[in-house]
Amino acid sequence: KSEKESDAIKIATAANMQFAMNDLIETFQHETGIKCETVVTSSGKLTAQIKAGAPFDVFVSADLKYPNTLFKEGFGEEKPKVYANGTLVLWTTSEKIEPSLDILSEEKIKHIAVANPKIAPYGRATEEFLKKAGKFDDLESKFVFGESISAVNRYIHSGSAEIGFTAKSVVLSPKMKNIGNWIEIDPSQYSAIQQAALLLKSEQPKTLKNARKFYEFLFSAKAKKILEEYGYRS
Amino acid sequence: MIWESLWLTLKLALITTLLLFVIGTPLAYWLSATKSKSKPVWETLVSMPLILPPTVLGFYLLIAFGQSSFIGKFLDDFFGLQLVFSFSGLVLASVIYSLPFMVHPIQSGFSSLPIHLKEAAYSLGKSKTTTFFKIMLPNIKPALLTGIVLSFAHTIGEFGVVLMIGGNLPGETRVASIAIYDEVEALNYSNANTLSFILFVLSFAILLSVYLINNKSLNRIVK
Amino acid sequence: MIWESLWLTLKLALITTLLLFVIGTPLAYWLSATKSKSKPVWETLVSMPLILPPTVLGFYLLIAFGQSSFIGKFLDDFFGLQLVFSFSGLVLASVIYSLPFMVHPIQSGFSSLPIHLKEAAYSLGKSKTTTFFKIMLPNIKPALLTGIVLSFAHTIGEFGVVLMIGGNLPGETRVASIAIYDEVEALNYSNANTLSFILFVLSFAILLSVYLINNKSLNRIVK
Amino acid sequence: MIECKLKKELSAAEGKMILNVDFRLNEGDFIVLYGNSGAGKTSILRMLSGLLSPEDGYINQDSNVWFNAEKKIDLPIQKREIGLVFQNYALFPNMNIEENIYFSLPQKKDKKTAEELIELMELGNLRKQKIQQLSGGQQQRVALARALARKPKLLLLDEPLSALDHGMRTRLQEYILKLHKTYNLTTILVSHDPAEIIKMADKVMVLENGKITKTGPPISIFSENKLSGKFQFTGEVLAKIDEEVISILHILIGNNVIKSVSAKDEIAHIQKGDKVLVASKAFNPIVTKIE
Amino acid sequence: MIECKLKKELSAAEGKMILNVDFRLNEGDFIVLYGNSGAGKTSILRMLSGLLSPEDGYINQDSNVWFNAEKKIDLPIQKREIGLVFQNYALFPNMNIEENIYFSLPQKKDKKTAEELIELMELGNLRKQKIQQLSGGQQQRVALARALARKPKLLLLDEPLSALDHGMRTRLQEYILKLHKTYNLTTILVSHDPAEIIKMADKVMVLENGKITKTGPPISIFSENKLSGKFQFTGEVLAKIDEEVISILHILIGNNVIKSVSAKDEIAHIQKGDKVLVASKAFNPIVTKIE
Ligand SMILES: Nc1ncnc2c1ncn2[C@@H]1O[C@H](COP(=O)(O)OP(=O)(O)OP(=O)(O)O)[C@@H](O)[C@H]1O
Ligand SMILES: Nc1ncnc2c1ncn2[C@@H]1O[C@H](COP(=O)(O)OP(=O)(O)OP(=O)(O)O)[C@@H](O)[C@H]1O
Ligand code: MOO
Ligand SMILES: [Mg+2]
Ligand SMILES: [Mg+2]
Repeated sequence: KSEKESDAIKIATAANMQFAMNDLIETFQHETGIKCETVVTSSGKLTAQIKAGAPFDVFVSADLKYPNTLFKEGFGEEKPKVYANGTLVLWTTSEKIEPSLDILSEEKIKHIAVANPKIAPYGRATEEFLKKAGKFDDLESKFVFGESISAVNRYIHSGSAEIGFTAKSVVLSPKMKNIGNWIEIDPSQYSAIQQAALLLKSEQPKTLKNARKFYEFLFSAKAKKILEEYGYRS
Repeated sequence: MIWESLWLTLKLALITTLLLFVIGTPLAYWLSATKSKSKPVWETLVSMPLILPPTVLGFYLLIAFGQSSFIGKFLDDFFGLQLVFSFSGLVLASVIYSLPFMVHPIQSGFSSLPIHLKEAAYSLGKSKTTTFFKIMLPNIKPALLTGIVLSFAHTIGEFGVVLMIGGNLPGETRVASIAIYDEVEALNYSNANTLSFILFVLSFAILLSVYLINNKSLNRIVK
Repeated sequence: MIWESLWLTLKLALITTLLLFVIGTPLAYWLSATKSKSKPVWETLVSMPLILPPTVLGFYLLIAFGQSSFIGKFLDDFFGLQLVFSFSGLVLASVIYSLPFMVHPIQSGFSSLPIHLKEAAYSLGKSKTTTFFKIMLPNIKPALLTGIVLSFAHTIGEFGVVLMIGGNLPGETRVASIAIYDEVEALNYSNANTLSFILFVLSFAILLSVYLINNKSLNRIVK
Repeated sequence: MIECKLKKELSAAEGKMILNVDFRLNEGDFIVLYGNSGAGKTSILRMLSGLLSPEDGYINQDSNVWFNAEKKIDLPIQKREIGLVFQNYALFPNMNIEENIYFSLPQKKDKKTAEELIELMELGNLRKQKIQQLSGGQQQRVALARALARKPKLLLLDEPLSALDHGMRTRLQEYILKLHKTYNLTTILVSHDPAEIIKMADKVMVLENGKITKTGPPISIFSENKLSGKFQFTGEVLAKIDEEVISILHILIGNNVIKSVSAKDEIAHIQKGDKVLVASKAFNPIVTKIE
Repeated sequence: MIECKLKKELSAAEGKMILNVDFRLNEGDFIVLYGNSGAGKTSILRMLSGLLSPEDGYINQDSNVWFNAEKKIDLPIQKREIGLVFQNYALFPNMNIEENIYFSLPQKKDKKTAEELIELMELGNLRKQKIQQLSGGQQQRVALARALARKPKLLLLDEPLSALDHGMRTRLQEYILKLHKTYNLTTILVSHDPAEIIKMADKVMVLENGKITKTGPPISIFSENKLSGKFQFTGEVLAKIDEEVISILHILIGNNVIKSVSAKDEIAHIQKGDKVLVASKAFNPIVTKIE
């Protein structure tokens, strides 16, 4: 292993955060000169891997539950903290579809991509929202489930599903900014998607020091601003 | 729910294996017999699904057969066939994905059959078809079994492709491997364990009976 | 970065295939020759990695060899061996995972060898080992090739297990299939396309040359 | 009638060998191909049956073209209506004896022929036995029965009786001859056994190094100087027993051993193992029918 | 010295057959196993070599136990120092001729033996040829060379010359005999050819249905009533040519054809194809050495 690699801190990143994370890291590196690497996948898998001793230094989750579990089992330096609240959007890449709650019931919508409520916080929020709106039972047969927010994006982006619920950070990301149409779901209609981060234990003091710097940076004003640009609310 | 996903897995594996057997055996035979210069190219093509990571394969299938693609639209408009988020899509994907597992062993079985068997059947005036079914196939039973077991098992263990194009629909595309994955992700390890255990025991039982039967029939032949 | 992951994939596939060849061939031979009653059980066990969905397998490997497990701790403390999130772990997992792909075809190759070849070699006073290397192996070349190609290709396409126990570490466990998956997840389709394309072309070239060489050498034998 | 001209390069003990033959078979002919090991006998049968393509030449059966190098015609073996006994038997290991023979029947209802053959080859009790468990001679009989079961027009027999004991061999020779005559077959037999050849063939073609060097009725081929007016045999001395003035020679002629008494001096130069000519000027044999 | 008692149930043409034999071989013996197809000859060789386990009995070689059913001893074939020519040759298809023979050498430096055998079997120019491209007789010669190359103590030959022409056969018979004597081998030969047996064997064991029914020197086995004082042959009528008062019979005896002239009436009952006894009361042959 080269010096450089072992120096870098490894940030386990929930899929919905990957776009914002690029900007966060860039700013952080610019400020401190500390190298960062990300490992992106669903929060659930990251949790399982951390439990098995994965060499990650900071865990940026999509919810509060996973970091809490890990902390209880002694993987964290301190109690996890919420760094942002996620925002749910309804997104389509088809020019012919104007996203709205009503259009979901129409016949031209055959599939609605939803994150799996069992494992993804955005899925839970979607379910809650649709139930409140009294549409859940009607639409249930149209759901297709993605195991993470990425899978949902894939379904929507490829047009396999005409429309779907995803994170606002996705539609605001540089790559997706001008693709398709989206509307934001009223945050009052679902309980907050509290996204928390956990500073993980490490045997090397230097790494831990750097990781803590990043962890603290995540709650800084600068970070907040970036997060807001990606549609996260504080 | 557990049983639903298991049943789905089994159904998928059975249908896929059956289709593959029908497609793969003649293909394997052709590959073993052809003297065409292009043979290595065909052999390589048959092997490609192996090399492509399942998610990659799944991703391109998603793009190729999605509603926004030409093929996807065409199939839907003219045949009412939807290949993403549907069981038939999984079957198609699994057939592509497991093709080499059926073709390879059977081809190697055909290749190692002594040529004089074929010659003898021809000399008795038997057509190529008769010779194929009555002489060639029965004499490569171990290879056929290998092909069937590999394809069947591989389809049961199929995951990446299904993850990509399945959409995790209960009763339609939520096969056992996906259901287990869900439980693991949700940190419901005990559910995952139960399901894995059932899948394991079931598969073990199926395979064991295949091997037991096979062993007996081989014993009868070779003594 | 692209080249790093490709090189890693290739390295993994080569090492795994080599190990599997060394382990799988004697195992296959034993399975083909044994008259033990327990043979079907062993055959089933060898097939199990096939049936277990890769993520399930990966998950249990993760649990078994993770830092919090007894085995994982033991290996780390006494041998400094870390099997999760390390290249050696990927090798181990791939060996387990691809075992049936090596064993099955080779076993079926051995089974269809006429018994008198072995008898003739024994009658010339040759030991079992000599007979194995000089007579048995050279006469099942198509089956060996199938085993090698299937294992190699399957390791290249390996995804589920690596995803679970690899941890996606650049230069260590981020093989091509994972790298492509990453790009797809990040919606960087053009990167994913490039990488897939390179992987495709590379694999195609490797397989094609294997088949070309093999075709030539077989031609020399059978004419 | 079959007319053919076949040319193909083979590798032989003396390096490259050009197989180059040219012959004609009339319907009902019983021809024997005779020649050294490696002379090309099997290769000729393979070409006639369509298993091996000549490099040059043609095979015409009456007005049908089976093979023609120039016109690039090569009729598949199935259409040539032949019966072929392979030198290595080539039985189907997935079938038992009975199934091997039944498989060969052109029509399923032809079971009578099959049954007759099984009886004749003395395979009745073994009919359900797997091929792998048969003795060499049993395999050879199954191969023969299989080839005969479809009553081919052209019968090609590659040493079909070499692994059989004398009694079985004689019985099958007779059966083959009977079939040959009853169905007016055209038969080509490869055999190394002059007695068999003389008994069965109308015509012998002697093959040497890929060329036909002699053709003719078997008696003239094998008897040349033996068929002279006087009676003479070639034989081999098995033992020589010296007594006081005389010596007794045990001489093997065919399967018969004769004793010959001579003056000791006269045959002092003859030893055990020598090849000898046994002749008699005045020989008037008594011929009696056996049985 | 090898002593053995072998028992095993086999399936045979008459249903189940118990192979049950009991014999002894002395060092230097040349024994022939003779018997009908399916009598159990190959099975005996397979048991002696260790390829087939008897159900009961024993095989003792001098003080070594090769097999003992009671004591559950079964010495592996490799340790029995045998040479075996299989009825189906069993050559290694992955090797050419030369490699097949070299493979059999106990020591690599023994190339001289191998070269001598290749020369003798007239395989010199074919040495690099693949097994699949050999004629039947060539394969048989390679199998024989391979078995001889390791100079075994016990040589088991299962119809090793059946596919060979007369000349080659005679040459190899002599070579086998020479080897047998030079190295003081113990040899068991399976053969269907009485002439071959009489020429080669010290002792014949006649096998019928799995039992040894006769044992003795070949001459006494094959000549019984033939070795009487008077001269007589069995033969077969190949042709009968009727002239005005006389008929001329062409009679095949061994490979020789004789003509016999008789009064027409006297032999009116003899037809073509009949087996006949040819005898002469006063026969005083002239024996001349050939060459
Ligand atoms: N593995 C076996 N199990 C049962 N029966 C067998 C087995 N192998 C051979 N036989 C039977 O045993 C009998 C003797 O066979 P064997 O091969 O010893 O005959 P053989 O004397 O060598 O005949 P041939 O001259 O035709 O080669 C045959 O009837 C054969 O069908
Ligand atoms: N496919 C082939 N390619 C090249 N040479 C071959 C091929 N098959 C056979 N030969 C050679 O051709 C020659 C004739 O073979 P063939 O089998 O016709 O001989 P045969 O007369 O039947 O001999 P036998 O009596 O020993 O069976 C042999 O020297 C053999 O090595
Ligand atoms: O953990 Mo996620 O960001 O819902 O895939
Ligand atoms: Mg031949
Ligand atoms: Mg035999």
